[in-house]
Amino acid sequence: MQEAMISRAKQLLADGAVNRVIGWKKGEFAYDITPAIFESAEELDAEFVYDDFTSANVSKYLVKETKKDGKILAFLKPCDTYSFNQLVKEHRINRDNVYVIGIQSDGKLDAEKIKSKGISGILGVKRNGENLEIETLYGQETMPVAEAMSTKCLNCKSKKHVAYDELIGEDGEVTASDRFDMVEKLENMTAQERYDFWRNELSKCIRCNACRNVCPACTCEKCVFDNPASGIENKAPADSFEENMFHIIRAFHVAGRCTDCGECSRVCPQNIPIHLLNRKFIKDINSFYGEYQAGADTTSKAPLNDYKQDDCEASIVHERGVE
Amino acid sequence: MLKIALDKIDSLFSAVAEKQTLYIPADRADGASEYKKYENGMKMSSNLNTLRSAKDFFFPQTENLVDFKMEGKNIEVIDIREESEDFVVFGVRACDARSFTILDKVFLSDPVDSYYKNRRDHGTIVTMACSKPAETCFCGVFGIDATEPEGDASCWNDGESLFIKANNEKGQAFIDSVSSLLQDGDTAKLDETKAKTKEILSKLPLANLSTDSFGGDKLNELFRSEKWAELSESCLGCGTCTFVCPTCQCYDIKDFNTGNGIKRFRCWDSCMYSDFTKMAHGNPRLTQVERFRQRFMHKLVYFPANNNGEFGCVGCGRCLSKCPVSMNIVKVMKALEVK
Amino acid sequence: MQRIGVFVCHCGTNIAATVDVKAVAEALSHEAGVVISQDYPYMCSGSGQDLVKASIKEHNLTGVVICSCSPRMHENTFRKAAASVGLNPYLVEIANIREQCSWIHKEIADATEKAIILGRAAIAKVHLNAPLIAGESPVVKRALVIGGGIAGIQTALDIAEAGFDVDIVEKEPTIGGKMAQIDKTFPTLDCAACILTPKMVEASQNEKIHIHSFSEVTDVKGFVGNFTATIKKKARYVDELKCTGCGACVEKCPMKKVPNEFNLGLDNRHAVYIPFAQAVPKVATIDPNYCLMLKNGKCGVCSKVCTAGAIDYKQEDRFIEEKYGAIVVATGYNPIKLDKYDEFAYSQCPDVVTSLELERLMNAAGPNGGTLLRPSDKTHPHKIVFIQCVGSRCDDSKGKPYCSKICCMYTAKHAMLIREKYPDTEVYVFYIDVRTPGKNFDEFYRRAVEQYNVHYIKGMVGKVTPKADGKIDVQASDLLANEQLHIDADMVVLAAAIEPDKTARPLATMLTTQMDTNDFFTEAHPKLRPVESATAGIFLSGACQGPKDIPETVAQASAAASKAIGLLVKNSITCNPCVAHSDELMCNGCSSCEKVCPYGAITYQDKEFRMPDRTTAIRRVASVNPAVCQGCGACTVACPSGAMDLNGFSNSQIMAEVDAICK
Amino acid sequence: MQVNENKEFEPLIVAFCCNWCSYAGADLSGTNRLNYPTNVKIIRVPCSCRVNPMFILRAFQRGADGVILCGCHPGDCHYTSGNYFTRRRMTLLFSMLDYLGIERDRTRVEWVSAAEGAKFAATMNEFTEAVKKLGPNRRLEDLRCKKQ
Repeated sequence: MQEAMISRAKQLLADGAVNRVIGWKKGEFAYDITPAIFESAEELDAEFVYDDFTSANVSKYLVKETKKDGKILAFLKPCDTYSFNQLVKEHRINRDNVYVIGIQSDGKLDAEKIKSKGISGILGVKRNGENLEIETLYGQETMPVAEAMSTKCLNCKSKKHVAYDELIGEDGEVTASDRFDMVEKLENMTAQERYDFWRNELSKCIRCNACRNVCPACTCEKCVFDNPASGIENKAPADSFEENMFHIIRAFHVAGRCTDCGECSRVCPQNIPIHLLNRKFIKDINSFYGEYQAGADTTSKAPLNDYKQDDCEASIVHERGVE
Repeated sequence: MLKIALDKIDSLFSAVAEKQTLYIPADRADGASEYKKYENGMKMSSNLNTLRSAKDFFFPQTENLVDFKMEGKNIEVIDIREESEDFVVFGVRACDARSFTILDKVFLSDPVDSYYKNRRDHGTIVTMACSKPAETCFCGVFGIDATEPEGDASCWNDGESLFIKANNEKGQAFIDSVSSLLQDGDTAKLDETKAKTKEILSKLPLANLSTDSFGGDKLNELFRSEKWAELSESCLGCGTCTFVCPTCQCYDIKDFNTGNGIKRFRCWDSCMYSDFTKMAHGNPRLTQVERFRQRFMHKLVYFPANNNGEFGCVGCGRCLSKCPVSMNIVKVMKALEVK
Repeated sequence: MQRIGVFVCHCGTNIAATVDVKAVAEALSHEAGVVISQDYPYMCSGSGQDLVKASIKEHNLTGVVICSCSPRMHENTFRKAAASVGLNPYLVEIANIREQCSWIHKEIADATEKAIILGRAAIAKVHLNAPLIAGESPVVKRALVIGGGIAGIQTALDIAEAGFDVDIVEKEPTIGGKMAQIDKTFPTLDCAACILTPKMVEASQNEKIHIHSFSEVTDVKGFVGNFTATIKKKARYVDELKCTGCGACVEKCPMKKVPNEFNLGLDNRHAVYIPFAQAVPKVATIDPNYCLMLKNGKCGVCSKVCTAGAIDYKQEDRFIEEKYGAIVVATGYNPIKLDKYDEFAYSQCPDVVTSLELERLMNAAGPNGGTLLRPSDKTHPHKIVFIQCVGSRCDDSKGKPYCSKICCMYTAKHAMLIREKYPDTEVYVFYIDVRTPGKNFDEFYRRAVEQYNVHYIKGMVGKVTPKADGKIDVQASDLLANEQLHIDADMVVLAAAIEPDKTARPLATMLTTQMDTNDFFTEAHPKLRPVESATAGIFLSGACQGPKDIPETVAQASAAASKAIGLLVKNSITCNPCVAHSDELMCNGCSSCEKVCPYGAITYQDKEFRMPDRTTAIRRVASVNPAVCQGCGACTVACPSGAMDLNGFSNSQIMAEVDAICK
Repeated sequence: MQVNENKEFEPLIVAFCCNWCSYAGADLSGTNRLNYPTNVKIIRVPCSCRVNPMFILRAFQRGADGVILCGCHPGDCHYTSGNYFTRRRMTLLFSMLDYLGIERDRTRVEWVSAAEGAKFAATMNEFTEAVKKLGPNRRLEDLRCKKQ
């Protein structure tokens, strides 16, 4: 993959079809990959990387990049193409200024998960079939790939590219995923249990805004939480209410727009399963208003900007299941 | 040196906890560890370091400074400061221990920050030497010896016993309070452990990172470096690095209108945020490039410039593993290094 | 610094009986910003208002809070009062301490406490009120009527009558619409042409009315009072101004085999044609699909015989642009296509016809000069079966869910006319049920049954099968007698459901008006504003809004006209200042607000902005047209960045109220 | 929210009412002297679709124990479609609050026409009772806003 991507990128640069490339850059270790922009064949050869740890979704960078002159080549994984579409739909990305190459992804790894298994001093990580061969300061370690798989990939919703100018590797299908299982599990708890679960999670929040700033749906020119005029601006979770407030409003603002790319949970330094909030909205939207996948296209009306005269009443919430 | 068998360590903890609040690193469900208030039976985490640093005990993310009460058209000012109780933070690593030298320079130099001082006065820091450093560790780069941690008192673990030594009165007081549980022990095995650790420390991937290209005297060339634009390209402008950092000390002061009064509080701020140090005229650092540069210039140039060479980083490696896009001080140093 | 005045009304004893008004005034006088707080028996009375006015002047107040009855009652009263002494009327807030306090609570203590809280909320809000100035926008004194059927004609005549210029845009070569094709009208049985054609002529002769026939509206921009429409005048290859309508060209045209759409293809016309004798404008049109000259440059007979020299093979589509203050939609209806109804053999058998085709077959100007003959063999039919609700009231996807409303009556009419003219002809009508609401309708239907012995059979027809002998086997069930029937019919007439014209949907998009799921235009309010669309300045006339018969259509046409006139007489319209506005610096240009705006008040433009990094960039930002926005606020919640806010009910104002109440 | 030893818990209810139907309905229940508790405080909005989830959370933050949203009946919206959007927004918001374990009976949407003064009063009585049963709002309050 990586070789094919580099050579194609070089070609497009050479042809003048694009003048920049957005992809990923090697780090100090096996896993600390950084999204980066490349402007020459030399840079590409030296630093471009596409491997098990290139999980960062680069589509959000295109909001800024496509406002610049010239054309940029973007490598997008299947899940990234949904974010991309959504941003095009919302006029945040200038489609004319980007050339998209859809790239196959077999799921990415999460170094945090390896470390959480007590494996420390990681120097190198290699896939070996179902297992990972991990070279550390303290000798060789192995663990099942599945256990190191990034949460967002564990219940991948689609291996299909919904937007691209060309493909490298295979295009997949929308996968029948079990991504709503955890949401259901929570729904089936009692209100008290749900409350305790979320208090425990959200009380960890340090309001670093990583979830918001990485989110491809959160591209507001100015976020209400940064805007003193909004009346709800705050810089830190000074009270449990503010922990709730931030996450409820954030999830609500991306409801019907969130493509479930899973970046929010991936980047959370406190490992809060933020995606379970967004997924709740997605699940509700599907069951109340019919299946809807944000980013699947660039034309459909977002569920919250749409209605049917016979939509269910809000009381449906009060009537259902566990109290 | 005084020691206590590892299997007796619970008795040590409960003895301390009887007299004052004790915090130890404990494991969390998600595999990370964080400081928790000690309760009987609680196990100390075997992780190298806690997710959030020990800074939080002395410089919490948010704290109330003063209250204002409003009756109709009158405003009354209420000082809500109160003497905090004694507490012990146990198991602080060498890097975090050093962070207090840095924080003290900021908060205890004139004008003294009474809120911070209050907690420093009542808090005892008991450190724990490292035996299993991670690839992200680079404390050595800043002259920190992970096997000889600072703090009020220091501890070592040789696999069988916990050795403990006081570094000042506060530390001595701590040891005295539990002396009945300690006995003298021979450090032969401990010295082996230290030696082993030292060897690993020398082999760490970041062991040879150099600070030669940084410091107060390099201000102009570093500030003007062309590399900042590219380095900051991927930065999301979130505050993760800042908030997990043991040495970041910037804060914002805000008023919260409760409806029946005002609470003036301070909370951590991040130089990565678009509204950092925003003033009436606007924001002095308009782009992420400038904000990104500010963070690293502060740690590598401005701070040493004002604190006779002391860098504003302790190499704990938290930002290396937590940055959403893995852009961090090490990459910055390597990029700006003049070979 | 705010200087707010609070005025607590006793409303006689209405408030004072359960609310301690003095205590309220006293309590509120301590609120920040309040410089005067007093009570008075009747604040809305002349002297009460004078008190308010005097205080505004004396303390030069920046805001006024009236604790009294519902704002729905006297908000305007006090706004006017404030305005009269130079305080912006929108700096007045009402705390409703009567309907929502004194009248519903008994305990004086509780009621008083609540009144104080409501007062506080109003004060908190008024602190943030901004002076608002209602904008004005001019009204172009010209109307556009889209569709030249009876609805459009009637609307145009009424508007012209009031002295305003009206343009009728009709896509066919002539105005007249469906009514022109109809033979007789129920329940009076007078001839449609006799009552329609004079109106057509009247329209053509009225110098205020400008008819664009064979034309279409291709684009509409602007807003109430100020629309700009682009009209496409399709090339008819005949100069309208020169053509006298003599018909010489039509006679001489060698191309005679063109299906005649006016007679629904039951006979043929020439390649150059005038739809019917009384067409308006009476101008020939050349059909480029058949004209030999236009197709392969050979012929040119018509131009040779045209003494007026009106023929112009080089003519091209022309686009004209015109400004209008009001637009009336009168796009009418069409019978649905019956190709999905094979069980009725419509496509297989020429003697199975639709009711509209029957109208032509029976019409004196129709293909058979008025004698009813079977299309297949031109013989006289002796048994005719009418089938009702073909595609109406269907729950399947094939048809329409609604009742087409006119079929029951015109079928009764057809049955009656046939029995009248051909007493030897048996007529059967299969119906689900007969619906005859309307003046003299039921009498009319009963006449058909009782005097004309039309066989009405409750039941649906299962199958229609053409037989070798030319007869048509109609297999049906009689629900009342509960038996299966077979009728050997000579003709079968299908009462096809009617649907809105296909041009309606794209037009609705152009006009940013709403449509229901059946593509009928949605009225602004189903009961109270039946001839206005939700979009200001757009009115609805005739069947485009729902199935209607002629009298209803004409009534609605005149109603729409009077609404349009009501708008056109104004020189300018005052806009409601409590409208949304977007903060361009925060707008993402994501289009969410536009999607939820029922009025199409929001548009986007690419504007150049100075970016934080000192560069300039083009950003897509929303702007609200205050003349169109009605101030519902849907956009303010759809906007994630909070760039969209609402005058008079801003985020900060509402939150201030919340805070004050929860204090 | 006031709790008083000798007095039973009195919840604070914030009611957002659309100007055209529900606010008029509230006026009507006043005109007809139909009682409902003083706990209910009404905020007037042009249309139910003006109500931002922020407002609802804000009310809870500041000490409301229940928040109810009233608008025109579906199909009767003065602005034709406003309450349809309200319905979707609030359904999702309430579902989320429920998901977070916040008592679902603290929030409600009710369609009240200008003619339904009786319904308005009845709804408010019923809702106030329901919230009373739940007791003070603890799960979504801001301790800083507590009255000392």
